[in-house]
Amino acid sequence: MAEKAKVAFYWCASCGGCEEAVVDLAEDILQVVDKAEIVFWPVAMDFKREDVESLKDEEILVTFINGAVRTSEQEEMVRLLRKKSKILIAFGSCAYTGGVPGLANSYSREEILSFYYKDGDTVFNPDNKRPTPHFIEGNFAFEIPEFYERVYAVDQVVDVDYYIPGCAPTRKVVKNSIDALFSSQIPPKGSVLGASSRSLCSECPLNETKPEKIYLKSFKRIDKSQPESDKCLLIQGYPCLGPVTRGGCEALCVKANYPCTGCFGPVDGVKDYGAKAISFLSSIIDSIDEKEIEKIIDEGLSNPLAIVYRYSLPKSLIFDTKIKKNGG
Amino acid sequence: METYVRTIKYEKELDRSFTKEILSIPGCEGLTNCIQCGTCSGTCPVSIYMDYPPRRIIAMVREGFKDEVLSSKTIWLCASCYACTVECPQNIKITDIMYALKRIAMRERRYPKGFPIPILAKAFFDIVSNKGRQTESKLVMNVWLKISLLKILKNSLFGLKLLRKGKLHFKEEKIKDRESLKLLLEEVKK
Amino acid sequence: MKDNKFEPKILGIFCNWCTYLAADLAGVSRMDYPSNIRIVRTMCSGRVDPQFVLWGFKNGADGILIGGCHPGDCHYIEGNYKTLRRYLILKRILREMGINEKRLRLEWISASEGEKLQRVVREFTEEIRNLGPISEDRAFKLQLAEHKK
Amino acid sequence: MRENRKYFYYPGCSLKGTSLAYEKSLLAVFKYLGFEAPELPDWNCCGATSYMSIDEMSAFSLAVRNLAIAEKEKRDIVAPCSACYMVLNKAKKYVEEYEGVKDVIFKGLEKIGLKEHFKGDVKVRHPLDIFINEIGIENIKAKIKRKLNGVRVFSYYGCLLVRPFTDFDNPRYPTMLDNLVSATGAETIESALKTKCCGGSLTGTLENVGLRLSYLILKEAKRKGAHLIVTVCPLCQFNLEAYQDRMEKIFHDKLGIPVIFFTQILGVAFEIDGKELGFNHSLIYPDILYQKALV
Amino acid sequence: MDKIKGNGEIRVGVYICHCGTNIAGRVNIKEVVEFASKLPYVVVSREYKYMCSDPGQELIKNDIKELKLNRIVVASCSPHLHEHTFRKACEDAGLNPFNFQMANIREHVSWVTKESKEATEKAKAMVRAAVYRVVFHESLERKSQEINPNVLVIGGGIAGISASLVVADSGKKVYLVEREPSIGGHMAKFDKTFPTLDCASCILTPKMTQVKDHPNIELFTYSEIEEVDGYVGNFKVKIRKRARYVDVEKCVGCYACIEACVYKEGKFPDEFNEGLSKRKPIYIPFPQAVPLAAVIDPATCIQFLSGKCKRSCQQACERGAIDFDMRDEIVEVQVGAIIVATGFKTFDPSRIPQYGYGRYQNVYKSIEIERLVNSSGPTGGEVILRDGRKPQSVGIIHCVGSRDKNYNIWCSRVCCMYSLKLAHLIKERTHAEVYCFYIDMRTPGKGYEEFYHKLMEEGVHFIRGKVAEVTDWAITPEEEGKLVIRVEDTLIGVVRRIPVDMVVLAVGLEPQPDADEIRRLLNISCSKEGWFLERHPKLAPVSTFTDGVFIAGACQGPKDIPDTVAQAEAAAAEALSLIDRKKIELEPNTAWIDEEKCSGCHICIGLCPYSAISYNEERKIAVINEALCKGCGVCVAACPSKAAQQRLFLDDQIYAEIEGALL
Repeated sequence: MAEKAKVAFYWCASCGGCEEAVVDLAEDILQVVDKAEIVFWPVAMDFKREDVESLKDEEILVTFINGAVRTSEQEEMVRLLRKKSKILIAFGSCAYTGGVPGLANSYSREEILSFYYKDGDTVFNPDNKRPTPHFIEGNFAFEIPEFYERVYAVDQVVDVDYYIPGCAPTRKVVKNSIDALFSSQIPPKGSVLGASSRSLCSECPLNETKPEKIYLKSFKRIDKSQPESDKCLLIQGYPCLGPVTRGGCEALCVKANYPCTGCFGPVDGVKDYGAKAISFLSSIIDSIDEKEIEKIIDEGLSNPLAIVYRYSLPKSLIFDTKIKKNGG
Repeated sequence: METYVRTIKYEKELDRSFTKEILSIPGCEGLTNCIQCGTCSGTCPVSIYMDYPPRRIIAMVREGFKDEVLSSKTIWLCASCYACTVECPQNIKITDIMYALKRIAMRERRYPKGFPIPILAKAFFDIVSNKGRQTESKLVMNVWLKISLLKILKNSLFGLKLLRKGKLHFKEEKIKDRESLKLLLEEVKK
Repeated sequence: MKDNKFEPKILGIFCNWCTYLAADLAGVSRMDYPSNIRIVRTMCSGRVDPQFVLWGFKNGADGILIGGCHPGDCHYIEGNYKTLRRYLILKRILREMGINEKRLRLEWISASEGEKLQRVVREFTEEIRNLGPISEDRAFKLQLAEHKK
Repeated sequence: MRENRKYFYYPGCSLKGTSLAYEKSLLAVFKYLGFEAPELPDWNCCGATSYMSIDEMSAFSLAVRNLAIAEKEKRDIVAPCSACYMVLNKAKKYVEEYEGVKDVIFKGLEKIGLKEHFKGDVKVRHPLDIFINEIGIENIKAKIKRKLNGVRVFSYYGCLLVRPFTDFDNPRYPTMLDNLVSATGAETIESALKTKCCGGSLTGTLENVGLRLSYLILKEAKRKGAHLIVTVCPLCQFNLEAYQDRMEKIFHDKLGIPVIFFTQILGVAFEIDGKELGFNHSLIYPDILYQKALV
Repeated sequence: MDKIKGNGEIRVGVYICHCGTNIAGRVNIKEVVEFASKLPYVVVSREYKYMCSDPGQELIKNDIKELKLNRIVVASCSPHLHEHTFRKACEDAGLNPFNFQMANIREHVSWVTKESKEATEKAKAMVRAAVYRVVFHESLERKSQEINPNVLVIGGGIAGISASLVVADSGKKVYLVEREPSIGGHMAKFDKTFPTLDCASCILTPKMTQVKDHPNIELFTYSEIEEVDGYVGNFKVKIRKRARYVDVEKCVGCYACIEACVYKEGKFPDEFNEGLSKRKPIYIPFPQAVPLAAVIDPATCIQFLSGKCKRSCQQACERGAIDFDMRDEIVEVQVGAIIVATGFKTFDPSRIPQYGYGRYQNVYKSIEIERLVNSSGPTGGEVILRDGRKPQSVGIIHCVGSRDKNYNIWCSRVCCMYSLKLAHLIKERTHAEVYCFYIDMRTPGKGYEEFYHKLMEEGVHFIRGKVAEVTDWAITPEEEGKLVIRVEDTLIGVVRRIPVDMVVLAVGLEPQPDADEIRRLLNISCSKEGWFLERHPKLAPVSTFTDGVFIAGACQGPKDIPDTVAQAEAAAAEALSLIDRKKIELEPNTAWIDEEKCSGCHICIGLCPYSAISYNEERKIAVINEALCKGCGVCVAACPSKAAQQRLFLDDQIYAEIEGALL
């Protein structure tokens, strides 16, 4: 039997949910494990950076990276793993499209830091200290990674072979992806693994409940009202992003009576998820009066950015640029 | 043996810069649109006393007939009733153009000698510039003095009549804050 | 171009039936306006996908002018109302992204309004010129920011 | 935003001079109708027409000083003298319309600390406008005590009230004054001359020109059988009344037509005392208004 | 620029047009050609004096054959002008016409840019945009559509009548809709026509009768257009036939009902006679009316006002044509083309108070005089004042409401000539002194100037000057009781006062007050003055920007009868040539749904203004009926999963164009 394929996992700016997702694979993982040898997985096993550096280039078969890139350390690690891996996979929304951390791109670094170290209500920082890369306390010198001006999706830092969407990717999606990878004919580079090619409505049980034509006089907020459970959330007025979001999750949220927030990102061909989302949402507003339209938006879609770019701001056309070596 | 006046106009006698100057003055920009329809002259209550009707003045200004325009009585006869301005089919502010011409004529001292209107204007100007308000009795006196003592005598009865009816009085009108008025006028003169 | 004043790039996305024709009319009537604007034609302003706008900014437009038929006059009955709705949200999105929303403008200009087209293009170009290059807006600063080690 | 604006009364030089009657009657009528308009503090000459023929900018600045003072108090201006009314409005309009004018004038205002008070928000209005559009014909009718039936009035507008900046009446064929006068029960006469120029300042300078203009109007009034002429402008009133005997000599025509201010005829209809209405200043007394027959 | 999907090797040819000096005068052509030659996929880049000329097109055709070009870009004028020309050229050379893109560097560049340098830069950008775009173009099939052979003509004046007859004579069905109770329009009111002075009704009446008798013309009088639906070749039109309370089929115009009316005398202003005479509540507009049928005006008829009339008219009608219960009815017709001939309205001179219209009874509108001099008019052709006097002196004032920024800025084009005509007729009938007050005498037309000379010989006084005022203000004894015209005689340079008995105001022409409603119904455009906008002022004078809708006569701008008829027949010809194509090829810019992508989310369905999109239950996706799709692209912009796409306006094409324009 040939030597096992080497596999690595790494996390950048993420909540850890994606790591959980990997663990959740349970027996599925075993089947991976006996196919493969895990050479790097900081969250679960004790490896050091040196272990990776010691590997030959492209020695790792697959590396799964979750989380977005915001610090110099994350950038270094991602570049390093890229070098050592044959296949690099952006795992989960953050790695794929920037994810929730990516929303930070609607603030400058300075705004963020001064809020967390100065202006925030709960901040106590009398001598106004800020973390800096070379940080000296008494006669100790600390090296902490640099906090970049913005958040990057992994493919804005290094070349990515495949994407696995989801916050976090569901067990089914991960399984499909892995099957796809080890299947006879490997999918074309850059493709999104394990998910559907259509948007969520195609697999949503509530799609049936839609009327022929959809118009909305107002938008509801899920945190302010309770949707009926057996009726399409969009037609109830909740900005459900199912229509613009890649399917594959089997409408988990909707089944839980919660509108889709778009973690699977856009379907192929859509350049900017958020722009598409507002395009379809605004199109079905049922008013031709400017004032009234303004009102509908202000009441139901205030801070639209957070609604439509919840997982993909760094991949929005405006922000979709490759990182310069070592940050911006 | 009568003499014949040559009226031919040579291009070199025209002053195009004059036209440009007028065009640059607020209110005079419409000048070039004139279609010579004569509405201005027709509506003007005093055009019948003018040496050139307003229509011709416009035409002459447009073509740079500076001397004719500035020495014409027309501009002084304009009582600025704005009838022409309202009726002009090209919305040319003819009254404003007349004002502009008056000012230039004053500047260049081109108005007819002893012609009372510029004198009135001048007198009016001086009093207001100093006092901020007009005192009609004083104004009338100053003007008549400048024109001719005879006029004063001729009008003395008239004056008395007005005095008797309290239409004239010699109490001088003036504003309190003459300082700031002075400042204001100096500033805008710059 | 003129001295070394900042000359913005303006993208015009005009509907085929009103604003594009207004631009033709302005041409026929020789009404000059700043050459900064580059006009792209769609059949209806309702074809304008918000993605086009972001794509325009990404590709260096400092300002984008969408032109459609007057309300009620749309050649396709009500395409321009959809444009209006998208535009109104899009402006909010731009604001939150850190792009000056003034850089996007929607105007109703009918086929006969050559003067209006001239006026609007002049105004808009001047306005954007005063706003300065879009690279100065926060959204673009973020990605241009240099990180010194 | 402009609801229930307050007003300043801007007399202008004439109402302090030849036209005291106008001031008296106007204020009397305002008082009777309960319309408040204190005199504009330290007002100055509007920069009248002859001033404009020397130095336009100075003229504008004079006018705008008044406007600024009023705007400072958030009040509009009531200007009874047609010339003032026109000049003040013109200055306001030109400051709005012409950058060049604006810059100079604002420099001036800055010097005297009025710049920040002047946004061009102030309105300049004529009492006639106030009566018609603020107080309202109906309310005035209601307050009339003495009907002037049988009095034939030639309501004469002159030039500058209706031209060129008026927005409350048709500059080519105004009717507001006629409406107001007929409210008193008097009968008004239709005439093409109601907006013809009275000769203005020409009467004082080029008598033969000015007087003829005035004469034609008086002649037409007589021809149409008017008992008296009602005017809205000090200069018109003066030209038409003061020179009548002189005209009679020049044109060999019997005139003697009373020429009064519209505020005076209103006053009579309100039965305000003749003295308060300044009839003591009249050169030709309008007896007709007090004939028993009327009552 | 994005990589493009594999539709073979791309070979682009770019052609820059000088358009004489129109473009070359401002744009540095050499530079642009040079620039274009370096753009991706460009195989050849050429310039030519006039690309639209045959040699210009040959250039393209040859290159397509010789150099195997499969994409063409022409940078010249607006696509609205010549897109079809160049597509045709491509087609002739065997290249699918939709592999073509046009860059508008005339209307949008050379004509609107002062600086040559700026113009050149902008031209480059536009060319680059076109090249980037064309790369993504693909071959398309034109869809064709049956054309309904019927024609709708709106307006029954001389324009509508002429157009209808031309179309009907060619064997096509015409629906002629007129708002008034009779066709004939303004021309029916005239007595003579300039400059030939032939009698208007003598030449018009026969045409009106032809219309009535024509087997192919269906006449709707007293009717208005309610709704227009559909598009070129297939319009559905709803016509409201207003109740005239007299059955046109039964009525023979015997006047019996009118004589029988309880009103013994006419009591209400007669519209046709401009109020110079009175009519009864039931009336026939004029003796030559078509249809020759009575009409009841409910606003004045006692039966309608009180319901208590003894209806003597009804009893008097042997044929029982009168029906008080008649209601408006809506008729729907289908047509392939529409000719708009809604005409004009005359300027209302009471807007110019100083001319005294409405104040002085002897001040008339020209159109009133037309009735006065008309032998069938209220005075049997006698020119008399309202008090019955014959005028000794008449002043005709030109340009009333025209050439005046306070009213209408345009020249109404017919006033000078009809004033001359009226001057002649008045002089002929009254031997009065006639004065014409004009600003400029405009007589551009066959025999017009000659007519002017004739009038001068007849001794009409021509005074050049715009009249300042018309008053009853008498200064001298001989002015007493007259109307005094005050004007500067600008040729002499003095102001004159001219007392006359009668003043005629030569009122100008204005757009119909409801032109804007028609415009919306047909979705065509108006100039800012309110005249209907032609597709091109010179090259497409009767077409509009809406295919299948044509304009004729004064609704497009002031016009005299000869021009109107010429234009009407041109419009008819356009309509016929359209119809005779039997089929029209539609621009293939329709939208379609990519079934692989559509998730059946329903978003697009409600957005289509033509209900072209529906939901397919078993396949669970949206489907577009491309026959109904007009290609606005609203659904494409809204589709959240890029399933809806539009031909000729693919996302990738637009992205590329934007990129090219901005780069």
